[in-house]
Amino acid sequence: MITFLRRRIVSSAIPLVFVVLGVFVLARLTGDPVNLYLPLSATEEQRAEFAAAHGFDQSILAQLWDYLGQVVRLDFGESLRTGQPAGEMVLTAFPATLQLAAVTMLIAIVGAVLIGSLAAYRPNSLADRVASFLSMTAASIPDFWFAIMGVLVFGVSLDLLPTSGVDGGAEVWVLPIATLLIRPFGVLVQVVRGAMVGALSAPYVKVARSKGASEKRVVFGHALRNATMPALTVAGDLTIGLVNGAVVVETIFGWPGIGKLMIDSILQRDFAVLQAAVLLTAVTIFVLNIVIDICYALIDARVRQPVAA
Amino acid sequence: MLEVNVTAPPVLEATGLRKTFRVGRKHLTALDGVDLRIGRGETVGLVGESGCGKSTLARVLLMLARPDDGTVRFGDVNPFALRGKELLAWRRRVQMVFQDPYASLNERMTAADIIGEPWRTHRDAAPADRRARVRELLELVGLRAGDADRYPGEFSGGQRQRIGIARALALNPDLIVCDEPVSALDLSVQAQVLNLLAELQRELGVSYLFISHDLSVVRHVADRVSVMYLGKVVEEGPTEEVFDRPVHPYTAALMSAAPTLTPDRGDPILLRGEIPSPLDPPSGCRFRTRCWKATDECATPPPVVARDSRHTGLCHHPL
Amino acid sequence: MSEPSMSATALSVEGLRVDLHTPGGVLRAVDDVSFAVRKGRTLALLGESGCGKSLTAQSIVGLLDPIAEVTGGAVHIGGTDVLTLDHAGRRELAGPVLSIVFQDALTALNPVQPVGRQLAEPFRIHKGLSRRAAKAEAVELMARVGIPEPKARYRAYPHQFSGGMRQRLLIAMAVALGPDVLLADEPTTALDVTVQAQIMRLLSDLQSERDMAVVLITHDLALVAEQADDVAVMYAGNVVETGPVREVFDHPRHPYTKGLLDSVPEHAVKGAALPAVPGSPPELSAIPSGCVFQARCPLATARCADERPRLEPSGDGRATACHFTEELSRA
Amino acid sequence: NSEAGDAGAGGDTLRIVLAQEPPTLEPCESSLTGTGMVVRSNITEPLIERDPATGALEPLLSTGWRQTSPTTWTFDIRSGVTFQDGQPFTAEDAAFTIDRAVNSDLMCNVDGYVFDDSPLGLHVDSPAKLTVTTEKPDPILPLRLSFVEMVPRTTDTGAKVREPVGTGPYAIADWQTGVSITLTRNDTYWGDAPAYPRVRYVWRSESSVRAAMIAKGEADMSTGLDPEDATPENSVAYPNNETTALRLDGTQAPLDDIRVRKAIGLAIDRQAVVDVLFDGNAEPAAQLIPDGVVGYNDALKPAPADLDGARQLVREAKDDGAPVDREITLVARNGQFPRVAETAEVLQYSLGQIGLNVKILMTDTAAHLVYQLRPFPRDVGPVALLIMHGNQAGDAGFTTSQYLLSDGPQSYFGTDALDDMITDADQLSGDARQQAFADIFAHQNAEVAQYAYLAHMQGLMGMSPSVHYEPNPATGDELRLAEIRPADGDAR
Amino acid sequence: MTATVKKEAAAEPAVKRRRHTWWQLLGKDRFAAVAAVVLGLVVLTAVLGPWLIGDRAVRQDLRASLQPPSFDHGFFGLLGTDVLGRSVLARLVEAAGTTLSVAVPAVLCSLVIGSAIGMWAGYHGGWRESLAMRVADVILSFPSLLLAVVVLYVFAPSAANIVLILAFARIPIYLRTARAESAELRTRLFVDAARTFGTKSWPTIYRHLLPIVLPTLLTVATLDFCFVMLSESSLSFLGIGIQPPDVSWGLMVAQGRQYLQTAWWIAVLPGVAIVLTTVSATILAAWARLAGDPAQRWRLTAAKRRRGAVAGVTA
Ligand SMILES: Nc1ncnc2c1ncn2[C@@H]1O[C@H](COP(=O)(O)OP(=O)(O)OP(=O)(O)O)[C@@H](O)[C@H]1O
Ligand SMILES: Nc1ncnc2c1ncn2[C@@H]1O[C@H](COP(=O)(O)OP(=O)(O)OP(=O)(O)O)[C@@H](O)[C@H]1O
Ligand SMILES: [Mg+2]
Ligand SMILES: [Mg+2]
Ligand code: NI
Repeated sequence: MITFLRRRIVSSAIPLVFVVLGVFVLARLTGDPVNLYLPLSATEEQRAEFAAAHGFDQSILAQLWDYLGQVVRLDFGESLRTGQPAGEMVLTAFPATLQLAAVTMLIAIVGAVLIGSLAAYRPNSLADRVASFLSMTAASIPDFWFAIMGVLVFGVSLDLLPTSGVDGGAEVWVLPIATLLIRPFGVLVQVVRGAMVGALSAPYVKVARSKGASEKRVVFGHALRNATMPALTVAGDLTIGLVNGAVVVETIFGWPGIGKLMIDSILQRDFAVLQAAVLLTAVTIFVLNIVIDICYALIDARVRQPVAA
Repeated sequence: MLEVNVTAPPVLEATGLRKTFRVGRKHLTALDGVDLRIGRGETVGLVGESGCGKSTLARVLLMLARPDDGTVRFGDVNPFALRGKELLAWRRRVQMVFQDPYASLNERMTAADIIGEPWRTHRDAAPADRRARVRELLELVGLRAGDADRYPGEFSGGQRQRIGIARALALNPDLIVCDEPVSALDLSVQAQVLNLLAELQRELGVSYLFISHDLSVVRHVADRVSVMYLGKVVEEGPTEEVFDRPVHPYTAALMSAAPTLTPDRGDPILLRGEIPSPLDPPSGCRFRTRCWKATDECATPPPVVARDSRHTGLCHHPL
Repeated sequence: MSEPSMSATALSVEGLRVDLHTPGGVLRAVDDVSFAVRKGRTLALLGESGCGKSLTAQSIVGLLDPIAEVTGGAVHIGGTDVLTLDHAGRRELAGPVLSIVFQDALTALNPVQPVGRQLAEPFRIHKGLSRRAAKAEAVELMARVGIPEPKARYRAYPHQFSGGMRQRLLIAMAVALGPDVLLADEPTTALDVTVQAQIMRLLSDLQSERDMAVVLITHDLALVAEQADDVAVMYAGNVVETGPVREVFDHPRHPYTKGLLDSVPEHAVKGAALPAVPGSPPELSAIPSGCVFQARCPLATARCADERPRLEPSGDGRATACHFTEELSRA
Repeated sequence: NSEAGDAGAGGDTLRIVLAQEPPTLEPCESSLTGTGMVVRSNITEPLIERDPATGALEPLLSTGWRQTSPTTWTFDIRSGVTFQDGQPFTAEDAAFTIDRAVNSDLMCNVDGYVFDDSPLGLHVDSPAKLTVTTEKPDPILPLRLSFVEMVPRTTDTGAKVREPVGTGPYAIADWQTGVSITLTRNDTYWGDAPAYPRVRYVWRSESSVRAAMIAKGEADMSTGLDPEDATPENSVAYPNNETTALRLDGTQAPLDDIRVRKAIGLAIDRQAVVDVLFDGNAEPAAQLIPDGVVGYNDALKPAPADLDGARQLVREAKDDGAPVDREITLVARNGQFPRVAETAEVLQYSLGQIGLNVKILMTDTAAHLVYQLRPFPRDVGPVALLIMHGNQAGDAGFTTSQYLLSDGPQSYFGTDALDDMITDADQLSGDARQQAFADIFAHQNAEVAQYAYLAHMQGLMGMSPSVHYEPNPATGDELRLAEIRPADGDAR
Repeated sequence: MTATVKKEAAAEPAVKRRRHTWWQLLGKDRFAAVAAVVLGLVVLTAVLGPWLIGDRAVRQDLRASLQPPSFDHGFFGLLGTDVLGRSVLARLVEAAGTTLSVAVPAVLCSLVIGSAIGMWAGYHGGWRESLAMRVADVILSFPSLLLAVVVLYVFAPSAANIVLILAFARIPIYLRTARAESAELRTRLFVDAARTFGTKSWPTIYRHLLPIVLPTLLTVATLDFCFVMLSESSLSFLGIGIQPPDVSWGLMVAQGRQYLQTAWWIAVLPGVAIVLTTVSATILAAWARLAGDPAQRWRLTAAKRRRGAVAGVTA
């Protein structure tokens, strides 16, 4: 396990470098931030001065070299927009996103497993049709719609929930999570259903029934674990999507997360923050991938020990 | 098609094959210096305990696995050195019938697709001819032409196995490695299939490596037999010789354990103990942990005992 | 073998019919299968591959693929017709009363569960044992079927066992609760003879210990000869002959049985062609209305084409479905 | 956070929802809308303030000022004013602040925005008197200085500060990054105490959410609502000094033909756009500045749409060889104003109808700036840029130097005549100044036609019935908390 | 007993095994048939629609702004008008083409590229697998929005560029799914069998892996189809999506979002179009999954009562 982890971590480091390089170069392709940060009437000298102060006057390679040097010392530079250290800004914003993503995925996975299994139990039955139809509809509703309707209906008309914001009790979580949930939930229901249809017709399911196992035991004890692999892959991708930022939710509900920060820093050409944010999410995603690999190994021993005597 | 020298007597000659698998930190020696020789038009039986390496040997011969050591020669070519066209031409000469009729057929393909796949790879028969030839093959192995469009899932275990056999026959190979080809078949079909194999041998000079647990079948079809135990060939010789006058105690135990229709056979030799783990096999003679004749001497590598020039065994205490 | 209990019937199948709902229409794969097994005895179910043996076994345990459906007949175990039971009723029987070893050994174990857990499951389900107690039972069972170091292997996964070991685990699972009736569908096909001998010994032991009735499905006539008491020969979904093994083998009364016995390689001259029943069984979609074997039968007459012979008991514990039973039994 | 649950009754706390979180509260950045909204005249104060309605300059921290020579101005500093940290405010601080904002390397936004590059000379005559000298005569220096918010001497000169200390009626109590900013009433404030002891800012970028918060009672006031979210109950409209127009690149064919440029002006149905897209919250425009700004020409009236006339002009140009089929890029910025995309589509459609070939390019702010500022991008063909110009200073001089000079930073082209008029007008003051600039706008429309005007815009401020506030043209950039009181009038 | 009953059956020639054509299988599943019809209509609309509506989709009439759906304003007024007085119906029709011409190529590109690489990596294992997975990691952890902003600003927001970005960003999804399944399949015996008669890696992938992996990929693709349409909408929202006067459902939703309270039909109708299309695609994918799997196909052909059956569970 230790060697496995070590190998994974080492092999992840190289892509991480690519991500850093890619973001650095791409960010600079979006254009010069000088105009954004200097008043419209700024003179040539002022612009040059600004560029020099932030290193934009150097060649991109030189900038990159400097940046890498800083990153190695865990210095991510300063935000052009707020003047704060970029690393600090990113670290402040990240937990909010992470919490949201974690709770959402937890609910999505549990719910999708239950409903997906139910649907797969009798494929093409009415229950299956209804579950598939509803979950798909949920997945194809534009999230900003859902969010705004949620605010208007539950926040204003019914007056049940706060419209937005982060401080307050559990109720402030309801709408953001519901908004984030619909798509992963719909997708996962479909995936779990597909995998369960296969797993439930496997021979070992028959064997379990021949032992007199109850249907609950058959479905959740035997079939489900076999159906977890594809679901896990997809759940991983969905989680990555959420970690990369729930832009809509964060924007609409004023949730101070990394997605909004990233969008703002792209639109504001705030390179230092963008780079720090991407680096942090990339690291998180790599960790997540490793966790998923470990989950694979935990779920399926064949991954762990390919063959033994 | 590339014609390789067909006059040389052995179709296949394998010497000193070794194959180890890494299992965690350990090495599992599935084949430990196996020699095998199959002549043209000959059937060699391969028997042995389950897990002794028979399928692994078959996989190495088919180049599904690369041996760690040892050489394989077909005629005068070393298949592992072949590339491109030549390799494809060689592939056509050697085919395999797999042990597990459930896993070796793609559930999504119809019987016709499965049987016709070799032709697709080799761009052989025109699609129109293929159907006719598929029918022919299906009938050859005792299925019906109408089964061509059915999927493996709709066949019983035995019927599946026959599809596997038909597929192996599709390219008219020189050598077919049969890994338990008939164990899933009932006697009557088994008889049909064995007759078919024999007929092909007579007419086309096909050679077989015939892996089976059913000793009566091996005895019927094989010209020579090799007996394997834990990755080593412990006895080898002409079938009748080996069956009637075994050298190695394991061979004897095997023979006596086989059920027969005649009820009045002698008491079977009951082996004690478990099959040792191939991860750390016993030193010296590998059978010594279960052998009723074992002595301390058996902890050293056993000598080759030759009953006659063609019948040899590896044992300290030959019978 | 002549215990007093031998007369008690453990399992009787009467007129079992199974239909397959294939895309091409409804096919009758099993048609009028009847046989009975007494306590402590073994019945071998023989027959051409594809004749419906596995379907018969699966319909007895109620685990047919959804495509198949039992459309007639009765299966009595201890006085109840299990075909009429509801799901819960079946569950109660499955394990302690009736169990099955499936033909497809390599995939029948759940690949993601430790085998020990799977072995302990019957104890947990039916005896309500605690995890630990069930584990103890399972370990004992593993030892019983000859798995070395069962304690250590309890936590191992199926892929870590060889085919033979997996087959033994399946058998262990099936006999865990000492069922009254065990259906074994080709339990030793994947095994070499030494292991096969071990397993058969194990089955005999359990059988005499618990008075278990065994239905052994196999192609190995030699094994049948050694292991079984009675035999039922199937052909194209029908039972064509039943009776005590020795008698059937020595004096087959159905042309198919006779053909089958003739194909044994043991009897054949080495190198010569094996005598085989010519032709192949009828397609399920075109089962003839008369005798199912007529197309391949050397004795077939016009009568065979019109009238299907019923399985007629002939008084001596045997029964045959053939218009020529008389002639054959005299021969 | 104790305010957390305080979403209910309003009570002591005035709750304001902004469109965005201020990037910083540094006072020298207060010409940025996001920052100025919170900071200006609430946390810090300038020496002089401009009455947004009348444009008149009013004393604040400076009680009086006069021009003692063409390049020298003297300011009297109010006494008895203390900063929120207890230090007294003196001329020393004023000099420090101006020096920090204008002469330092901090690159403050005010620096480039209201001052040009020449340094200011600062001299503290006494704690109550400050003298400022300029290199060139600057008639509107006091106006410029109204953008400089006073901070104490102790403020960092090397870096911008995020949470400043000022003399204003409110002090920063708490800034939870990403969540909220809370201000508390400054009890040592020199002026009248404001009504609310506490103010809490939050931010939501969706207009409909801001409207929902007002409706629900989670917020008392909100900045900029979109027209469709605004109702008379939850909002008030106010002119915000912003003017929208198309800036036409007269250096590129076919826009180099004045007939084509004039045709574009004729093709736009301003009234319909105002009525339908802006829900009536705007005025059709005929010049770049609204009424109230020095230089406004009240003789210029927006022309009604005249498609036939426009077509005629285009046809004439075409007959003279102008390549009217050449694709013109209409560049607009997302979020520039509510319904900007629809506006662009209307413009495109109208111009299509008079025989021009227009393509829309919607951009983000940064990309828009590339088109907006010199040096203009090359190889992009003729561009019609949708601009929104806000003259917050109240003097046309700010507009003309940027938008009308032939080499103005935001001007495609001009004429020598216009340039001369602008240079001259800049030296004038009083009525002469007003008249000179009014002439300039008339001249531009008749002879240059770089701009096809759309509308003088209005802002929509979300406001719950429980508060009382009268927005003014500056409300889009600053929100004076001291002017807000509970609707029933009883301050707490 | 049955001898007489069977008589007529035997008289007939052996029943030919009936292979259902795809059409028949589709007919057996009413939901799938409806879904297919809906998709067909959408495609038809996309192809023929523009020709039917002329310039209605761009014709503005500010005096007819925000008319609710009604029968009073002729055919094109049926679904109301948008803020510029354009017929929502005409715009929906016009948008169908744009939407499909962005979403379909984007999904297809990422599907084809992602699955090909994924299956290749999974089939070969070893360094190819690691390489492919790490590349997927890089793409996944890249903010796709940044990519969008760059490509669209550097290379102008053309439909082709939008397709490019959407396709690129979704490649890892297919790559990872295909790889996971292929890695398991490569150990199957039938793959070995193909190797024994010399089938090269790509034909093996095509013949053996693809048919098994495809149903899963199709499910993912239909879900992605919806995702791509919504992403295109977000791009529109940022102003780097489809440029007016072209119109897509995503653009309509993004622009109409502001009118949710006042003029629901502007945003809701294109939303419904998206939902209908994706739900139909999913239903069809689920059907294809059954129809393409010989072990499950009977669920479509068997009697209604049996379709939902579960092995060993008495109904
Ligand atoms: N890929 C592999 N990795 C590790 N060990 C393997 C692998 N393949 C086979 N083995 C081991 O090699 C040994 C020989 O296996 P092989 O399949 O050749 O046996 P066999 O003689 O064919 O048995 P059977 O008669 O049961 O088919 C077994 O112990 C098996 O567990
Ligand atoms: N899912 C299915 N679809 C179509 N036909 C099927 C299906 N399952 C079984 N059959 C058919 O039913 C018949 C009986 O099958 P069954 O599995 O009972 O045979 P068997 O006697 O067990 O054969 P074997 O000894 O080869 O295992 C066969 O002809 C088979 O083709
Ligand atoms: Mg093997
Ligand atoms: Mg069977
Ligand atoms: Ni009965």
